[in-house]
Amino acid sequence: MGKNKVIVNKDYCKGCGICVSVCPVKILKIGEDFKVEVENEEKCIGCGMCELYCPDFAIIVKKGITV
Amino acid sequence: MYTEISLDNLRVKKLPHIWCAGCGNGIVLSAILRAIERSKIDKDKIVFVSGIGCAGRSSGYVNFNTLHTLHGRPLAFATGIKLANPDLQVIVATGDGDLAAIGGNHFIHAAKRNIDLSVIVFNNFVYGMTGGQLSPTTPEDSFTTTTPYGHIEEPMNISYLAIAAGATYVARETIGNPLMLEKYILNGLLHKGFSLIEAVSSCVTEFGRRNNLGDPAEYVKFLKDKSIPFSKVNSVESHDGIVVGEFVNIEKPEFVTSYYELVKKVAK
Amino acid sequence: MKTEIRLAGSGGQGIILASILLAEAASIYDQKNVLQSQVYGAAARGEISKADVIISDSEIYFPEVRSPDILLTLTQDSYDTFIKHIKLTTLIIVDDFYVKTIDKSLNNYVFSITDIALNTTQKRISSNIVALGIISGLTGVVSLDALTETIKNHFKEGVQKNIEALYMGYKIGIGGKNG
Amino acid sequence: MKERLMSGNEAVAIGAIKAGCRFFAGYPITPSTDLAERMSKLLPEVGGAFIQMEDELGSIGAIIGASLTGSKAMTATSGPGFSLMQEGIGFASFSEIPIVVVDVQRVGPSTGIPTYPSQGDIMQARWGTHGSHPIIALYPSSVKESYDLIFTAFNFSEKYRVPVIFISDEVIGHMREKITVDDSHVVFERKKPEVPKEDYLPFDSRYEVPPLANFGEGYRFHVTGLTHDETGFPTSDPVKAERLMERLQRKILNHLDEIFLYETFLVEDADILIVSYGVVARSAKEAILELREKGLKVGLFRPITIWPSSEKVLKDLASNRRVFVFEMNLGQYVHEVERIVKKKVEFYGKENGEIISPEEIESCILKSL
Repeated sequence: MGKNKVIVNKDYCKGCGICVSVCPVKILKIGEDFKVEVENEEKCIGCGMCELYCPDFAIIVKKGITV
Repeated sequence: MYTEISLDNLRVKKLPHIWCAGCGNGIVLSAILRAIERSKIDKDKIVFVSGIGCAGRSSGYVNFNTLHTLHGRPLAFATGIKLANPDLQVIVATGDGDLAAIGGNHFIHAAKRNIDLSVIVFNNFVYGMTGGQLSPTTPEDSFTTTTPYGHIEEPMNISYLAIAAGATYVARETIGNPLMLEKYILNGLLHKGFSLIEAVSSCVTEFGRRNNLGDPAEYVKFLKDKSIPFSKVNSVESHDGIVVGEFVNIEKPEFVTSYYELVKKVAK
Repeated sequence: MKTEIRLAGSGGQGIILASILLAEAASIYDQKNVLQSQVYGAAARGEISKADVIISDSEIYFPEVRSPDILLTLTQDSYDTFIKHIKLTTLIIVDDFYVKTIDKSLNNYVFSITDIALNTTQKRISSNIVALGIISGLTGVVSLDALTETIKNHFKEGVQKNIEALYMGYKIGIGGKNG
Repeated sequence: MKERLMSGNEAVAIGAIKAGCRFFAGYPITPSTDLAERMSKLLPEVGGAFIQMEDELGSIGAIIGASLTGSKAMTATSGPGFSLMQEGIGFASFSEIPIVVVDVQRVGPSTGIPTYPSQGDIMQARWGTHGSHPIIALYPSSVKESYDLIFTAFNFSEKYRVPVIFISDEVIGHMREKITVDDSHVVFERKKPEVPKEDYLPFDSRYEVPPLANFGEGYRFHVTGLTHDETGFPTSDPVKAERLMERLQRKILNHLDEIFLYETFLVEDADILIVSYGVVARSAKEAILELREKGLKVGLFRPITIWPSSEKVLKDLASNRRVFVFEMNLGQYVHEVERIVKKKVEFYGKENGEIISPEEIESCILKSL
């Protein structure tokens, strides 16, 4: 079983925080640059809610990447 | 994840888009692109038509044949495209003002013809691009820049109007449930006839700010919480919230097909 | 040589059709320069109906008939209206079935157009064809052959009946000229 | 080769089909309705599409959409409908989509007199839509010319990627004359791109008239009514905006030799030049013959291409001649004539439903002597 990966494109992110609110394991936050940041990525369950709700095409979740 | 948006279908050089932070339009467009991906339609045959307003800008970001038309007229342009070349899959992205106010007549008649167009209306209750004026769907008592004392009219029910006019596929979902929204859009794309998917969206900057919905995340949650399944009320309308679901899904003769059957009969 | 013809009656009498047949006969078969025009709109639906045909050996510029050389009137109303716009020499063809009161000082040619139509085709509507025959016989502005060909070309049914009506009109037209 | 008697509107319909028109969208309005009726009969016979839209806003939109799929497309209307179509005409001008709009003029303003002629839409044809847009407007004065000129309208539209306004009037549209319907006309087909799909620029400024791909052929380009760059995407860069504007003007004005069509009638020895067009030019010809009987040397300049006008042609014709303009409005084209000839121009006009008669023209000229 690999790790899940949350890829954030900071060029697209406008820091609205919708992803933060829908993440069930609360691993996303808005950073000091007003863009989304991932904390404790290892906790990610790969549900993809952040990707689905992101209005800016700024998040892609890759599930089960083997390192 | 789920159905990943193919970057090939986005004009990535045009991103980030012009929509405000937290604008629901991006969630709707994302659902449209996932639905297109799942539909397996030939991308070169897709013509993505839009009108004027925030929703109208969506055509600039998707990598198909795209046409950004005049205010209220996307259905008229789309009608010409579909009738002139029935092989094309014509998708229309429009807003509540674009479709139901200035374009209201085209909306009624396109639905009445049951012409094979897939129409997704980004309904955010307000004119966002021009700075937050009332739209046909602005809820009663809410505040906009042209209803500073509160709105005195009842809002228009776009789905209800589509049904009355003769649309053969009508569904509504909010950005609070993007997966279902995607599913309805997919159904609409695959449906032969006039399909109308009412995507209830958010406008944080112009509507939310004046109506206690200024936080994007809370706005999404609000729409989700306000949603009432169609199966529960069996009505397109409810005073308690936003009825969501698939309202109509029927087969009826489609305009362009009928037209070319007629041509076959009379062609010399 | 230029002849201006005005056909007038009431909507439903086939005035417009008669003007088109006349124009077609004169232009396509007689090879003249021809211009046809008609009244559009509400006037064409039950009220006075009017159509003009200009037939000329040379090019026709101004498209309107002001004072016709020939005026056909199939109703009293149209008679009363259009004698206001004629010249002294205007030849007026009148159907005595509908036009009862005429100005005797004018150049009237009175025929029983509707009666002849009824006797020939048993249809009142054929009076327009009878009238065309009369115009041809009386004035020679269009040939009988040209009208015959036009009718053959134009009608799908009742060609023979219409030609009969045309010939009857032509005969009394010739008679009218001589009498 | 077949001689037929037909109306001006009918000649436009039949000519349009022969010119390759395969799409018509329209809304009934007198005196253009019979043109739509004729198209509804003819188009299905050749496999083309006819649709009666819900209004003129829809009609113009539909033909622009159809044209983007490669179809030659037309609509027909009259004053009030022409007003509604202006936003679409602006769109087609700016995004360079070939369409033909027939405007059979009737008395205005507003609903006016539906069944009577006028020439009140001359300025609307030029400036009805907002912004500095290019346009071509053609105006026949006979049934035969209606037939011939509709080919020209489609050819110019396709060649220059521009909306062509085919102006007519109630008289020309409804009167019947003999014409010969044949296949002698040259038909121009739209230039298609020859570059690889990924290199295609729908508004490539290396061309005066960039080739236009059809929707559905894999080019996936963007069309907008917003000011756009060569790629077709919106821009607010003044330099790019100016480059586009400049090319739009140039693609028409550099080709006046081909685009500017006109007729002269007895001008060689004329001391007096009448300027009139459409149905009034017919009255003028009759008046000129009468005036010449009276010993006055009068000639006619009849612009067939109403917009754009050729300064050179008109200047040359007007030099050393007195100039009279007759038109069925209260002064529209006369402003263009005055602008060009830069001297006193005498004007007579009316918009009351009557054609300006040869007698009116005669008396106007005789009185001025």
